[in-house]
Amino acid sequence: MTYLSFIKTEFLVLWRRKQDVFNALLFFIIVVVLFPLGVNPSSDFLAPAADGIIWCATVLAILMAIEGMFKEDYTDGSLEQLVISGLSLSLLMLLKTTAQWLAVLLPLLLMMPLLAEMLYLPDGSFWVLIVTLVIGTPSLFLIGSIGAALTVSLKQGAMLVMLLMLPFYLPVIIFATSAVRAAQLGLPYLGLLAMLLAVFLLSLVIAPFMTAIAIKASTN
Amino acid sequence: MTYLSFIKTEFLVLWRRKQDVFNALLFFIIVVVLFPLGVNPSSDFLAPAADGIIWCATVLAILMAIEGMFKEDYTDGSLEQLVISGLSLSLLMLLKTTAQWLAVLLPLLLMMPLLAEMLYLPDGSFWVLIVTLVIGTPSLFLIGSIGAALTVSLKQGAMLVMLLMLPFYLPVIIFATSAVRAAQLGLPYLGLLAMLLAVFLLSLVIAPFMTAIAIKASTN
Amino acid sequence: MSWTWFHKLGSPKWFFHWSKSLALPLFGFGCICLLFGLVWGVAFAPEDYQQGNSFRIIYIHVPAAILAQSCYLALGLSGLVFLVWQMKIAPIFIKAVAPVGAVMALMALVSGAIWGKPTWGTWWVWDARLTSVLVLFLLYMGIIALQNSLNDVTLANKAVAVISVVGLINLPIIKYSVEWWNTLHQGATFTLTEKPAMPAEMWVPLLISTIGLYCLVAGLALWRMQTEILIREHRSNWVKQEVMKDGL
Amino acid sequence: MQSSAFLTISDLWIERGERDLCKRLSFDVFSGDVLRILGENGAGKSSLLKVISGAISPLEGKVFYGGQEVTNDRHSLQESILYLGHSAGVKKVLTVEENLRWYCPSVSSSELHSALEALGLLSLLDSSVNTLSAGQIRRVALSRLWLSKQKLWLLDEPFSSLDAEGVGILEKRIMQHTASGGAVILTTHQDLLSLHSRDISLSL
Amino acid sequence: MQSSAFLTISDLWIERGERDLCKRLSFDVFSGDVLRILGENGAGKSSLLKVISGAISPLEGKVFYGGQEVTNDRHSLQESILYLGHSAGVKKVLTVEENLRWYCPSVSSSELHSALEALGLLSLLDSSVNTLSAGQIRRVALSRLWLSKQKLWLLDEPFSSLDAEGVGILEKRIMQHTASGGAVILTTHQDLLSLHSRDISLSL
Amino acid sequence: MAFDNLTDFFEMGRHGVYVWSVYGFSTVSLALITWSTLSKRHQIQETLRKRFLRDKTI
Ligand code: HEM
Ligand SMILES: Nc1ncnc2c1ncn2[C@@H]1O[C@H](COP(=O)(O)OP(=O)(O)OP(=O)(O)O)[C@@H](O)[C@H]1O
Ligand SMILES: Nc1ncnc2c1ncn2[C@@H]1O[C@H](COP(=O)(O)OP(=O)(O)OP(=O)(O)O)[C@@H](O)[C@H]1O
Ligand SMILES: [Mg+2]
Ligand SMILES: [Mg+2]
Repeated sequence: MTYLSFIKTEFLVLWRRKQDVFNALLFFIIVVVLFPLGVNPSSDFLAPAADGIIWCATVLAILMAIEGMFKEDYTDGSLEQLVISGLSLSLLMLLKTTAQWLAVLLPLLLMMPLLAEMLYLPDGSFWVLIVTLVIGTPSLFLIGSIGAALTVSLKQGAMLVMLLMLPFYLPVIIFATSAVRAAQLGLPYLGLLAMLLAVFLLSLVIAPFMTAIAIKASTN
Repeated sequence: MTYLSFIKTEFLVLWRRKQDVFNALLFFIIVVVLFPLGVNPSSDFLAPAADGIIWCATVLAILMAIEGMFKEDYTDGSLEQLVISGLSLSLLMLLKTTAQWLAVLLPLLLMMPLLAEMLYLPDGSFWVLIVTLVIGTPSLFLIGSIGAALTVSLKQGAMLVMLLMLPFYLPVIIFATSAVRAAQLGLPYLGLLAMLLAVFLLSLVIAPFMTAIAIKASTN
Repeated sequence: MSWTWFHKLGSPKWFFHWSKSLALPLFGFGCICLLFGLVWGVAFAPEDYQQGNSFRIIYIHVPAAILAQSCYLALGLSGLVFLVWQMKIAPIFIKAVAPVGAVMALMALVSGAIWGKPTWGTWWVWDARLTSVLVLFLLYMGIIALQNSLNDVTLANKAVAVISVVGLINLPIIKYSVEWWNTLHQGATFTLTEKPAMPAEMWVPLLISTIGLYCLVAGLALWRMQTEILIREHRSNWVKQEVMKDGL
Repeated sequence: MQSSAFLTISDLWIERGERDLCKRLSFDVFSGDVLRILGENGAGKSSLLKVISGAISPLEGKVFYGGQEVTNDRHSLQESILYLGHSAGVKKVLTVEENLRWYCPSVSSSELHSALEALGLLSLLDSSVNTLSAGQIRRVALSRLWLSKQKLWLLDEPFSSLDAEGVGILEKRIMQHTASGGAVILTTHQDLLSLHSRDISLSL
Repeated sequence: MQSSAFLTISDLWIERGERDLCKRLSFDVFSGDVLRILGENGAGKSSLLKVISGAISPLEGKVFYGGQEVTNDRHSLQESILYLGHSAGVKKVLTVEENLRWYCPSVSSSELHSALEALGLLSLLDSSVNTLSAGQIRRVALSRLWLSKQKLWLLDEPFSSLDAEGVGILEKRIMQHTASGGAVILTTHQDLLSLHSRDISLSL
Repeated sequence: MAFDNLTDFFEMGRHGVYVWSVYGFSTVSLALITWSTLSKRHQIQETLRKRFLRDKTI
């Protein structure tokens, strides 16, 4: 196994399981559709809430997508093979997370114009929303991968993991929606974007190592 | 295997996997907490939206809980054993769904007063909300079990199932939230509750058979 | 009453021969009716006093919406027939008709959305009827995808039948959503009990184009079923004779 | 007792994913029989067992049980069948005892103990199946053979990951079962040591 | 060649879930060795292989490889190890070829074909692993033995669910490997037919 | 005819874009589904015929 063959296979598996990715996206759409229907379909309600709804739906979809990230590798024994492959486990994990991120985020971004239209998102803030998604979601994936790795090892402790992950997700959500709202009000929002970037870099440095440790602990 | 031992074991597995149930509940709480944070924490915004948010969160939590309902049984071969057990598969499925429902709904109801308070749900409508939950969610579980049974065979088709299930969830959500809102406005809401009950009875009659057929078709 | 026709209908071979010479006439008649109705509607029917000429979209919108629902009804019923009587023709019907129904639903959605812009001022509103047609479209897509992703024929037959049957419940929702939920969308034009409120010059072409679309879809469905029967029965002798004889 | 067939397979034709596995396969199973299905990897042994148990349906052919055709309605057959497939049907989150109580709720605890004792699992009674070794999990699945009353056993590679002692125990149990009028259909790639069997070969 | 041990295990003590599996286990592996680990179900054979491969860590004891201690840093060891566990590490959604390309990205397609030919899998090259029989899946996992260059093989019950022909093929391959200076540690409950092995017994 | 001249007919009092795009879209979708139906049918018959002919010659 090499890093290259690993990442190739990751994409291949994602391609074969493209329904799983669609699954996450569909989940996203379901959340977005549920809220107007369940709460209030009028544009007075939806327009100011649109960015929040989109971000919440994104977080939920990512939680869904990430939760089972290592499950199958665990049951079919390939996780074990990764651990003893002699390659750097942290790097493998980083590659895997990146692949997942690309697979989920790109189609999500493609759907954004349509959903923004359906939720009556105010015109000016569309691009800011896209930017927050692009720099905000990698952190969610990186942090989430730690949780997913722990889930695999704890076997029954998925709850704990989500509980542990949520506090780390909150700042991302708050910075992101504040940035969009600042843009809507014409206030400066670059500072908030910088914060998002900082969270991203921090998790980029820490998360792969933590994930590798959790994975190693889980394969015995 | 008898019906009794089956249901006992179901509860036992649920008990062992209690974290999975907590997981669904936690997911519920996450959704409920995310919205005030991501969208708008003021009571002006939350009070009229509270019932809708709670119902949407419930639907999502149930989708989460139900999706993997048969997965493990399928991989460890016990689903096969159920099919050839000579017992009525529809009845077994009904029992299983009931067990799942109890496990998820009871704790959810317990948390309701707290959440209603957090979301500033108007006082008068609390009990109506509870009633809609009690007669609305069984339908969600029953219908969902059909989808879950179909997913099992597809392996990669979880998306499809959600796609297929959503249409059936929408009326339940709409009747339920309309009932709560009617109660808030002092309008008659018994008709809407009767509709919910009708949906429940209909799915009670149809769903177990459909689930059994789907399971049988998928275990070859 | 004799039930032999019912059992015969269940046999793909019988069905193939029975329907062979039916498809083209149906399709042709449908095309002519539809064309007639549409030309009448778009060029000769009087202008609506409220909506002006955008009202002419109705001659596509309503037939498509009706067909989208009828196709689904047929799907659900044949799913039921398959689950109860194991009739072999039923899953063939479902497989053949689902894509046609999806096209109809898409036509209804697109024409409705385009119509919405001049009359309601927006492409999309969260209206129950609109949403439920969207959902109907998704349901069709789901059935098609389910069909395609299962390579095991027996499993695919059952799974698709189950979903079609369960999906029947969506139809009353579309039908009554207009009454249940406050909505921008219009109620029914054609009912069995009352005369339409529109003037006859408006609704007669509508009726004609609806009938036309029905026949057109029926023709398409027969063709598609015949193809599917050929694929499924390709091992049997009669298919061999059929294919060699026609030399198509 | 040995006289008339209680399970008859006639003209079976199994197809999996476009491939014909067996065409026109017919055989009888008598009480007291140990029927061994032989064949290379992928010959269709597991598929055949699944067809008999009713988990998958054949393309053509009939199955008779006790003189009646059960091809479409397997109820009466399934009540007297015990099927153990490649995956053992053991739930990983439960303990050994809980797993057995699931399948055999009515056995007394002394019966349970003696079955587990026979298989050397007694000390693991309360261990979660998660923490068992491959052979121990197989033994847990097999202990149903000691606890149930079904007449016809369908065993798909029951000896895999068992140690020599385990194989001996299982063969003895199979012998007991056939001696008391039961029948066993099994697949295996190993040679049977103490058992005498009738063989059916599937070929690719 | 047969002279100095290239893997040395000294004083190993493995504990799993409160139970001591082996205490003070020491042995050497020489090139050309076939080392068979014997023991009842649950004796700790699989655990031992996992410890050597580095998937789990021992409570005490040391592992030397090529004269260096690698107990804590397994990198150099892992590069020359090929480990096949109970679960085969084969991805079900991929086809046979894709699975092999994952582990051995650099093999030429003629090598790949000859390996698959040896195992009788050539016609299944493009089948998804989902649709294979138990023995065929095992063969897919084993084909890595034909394609990789690692010196030390750790095989956990490699013969399970293989038919007689498959067992023969695998034994021949193991012989080739040891003849060319490799070493094999394996666990099995079956007797080896054509292979000569050195045995180590674990007891409960 | 409800229109005085062809320009009116195509413009439909500012609603021409909407009406004609709906008619265009529908025509295209109906044509596509018809085409795919017929071509699939033709293709299946051809492949089957070829296969039977080949079987006969062998
Ligand atoms: C995406 C948007 C729309 C969708 C999905 C939609 C869907 C439907 C459906 C399902 C029907 C029922 C057909 C039947 O069963 O009789 C219908 C009928 C009708 N729609 Fe729409 N519609 C949409 C937009 C519009 C708009 C914008 C208008 C015009 C203001 C409109 C006017 C009508 C009329 C007049 C009928 C005939 C009522 C009847 O005869 O039943 N629709 N539409
Ligand atoms: N994850 C685990 N947690 C706790 N104990 C375990 C775990 N896995 C195995 N054990 C225990 O360790 C012991 C040895 O298991 P191991 O899998 O090494 O046995 P084995 O010799 O390979 O047996 P078999 O021949 O059945 O494969 C068993 O008694 C088992 O109960
Ligand atoms: N789900 C499936 N879909 C399609 N084909 C399948 C499926 N399962 C098995 N097959 C094919 O059917 C054939 C027989 O499989 P089966 O599992 O019955 O073999 P077997 O005789 O039990 O082999 P083994 O000795 O390896 O267990 C194989 O060639 C396999 O490729
Ligand atoms: Mg098999
Ligand atoms: Mg082992």
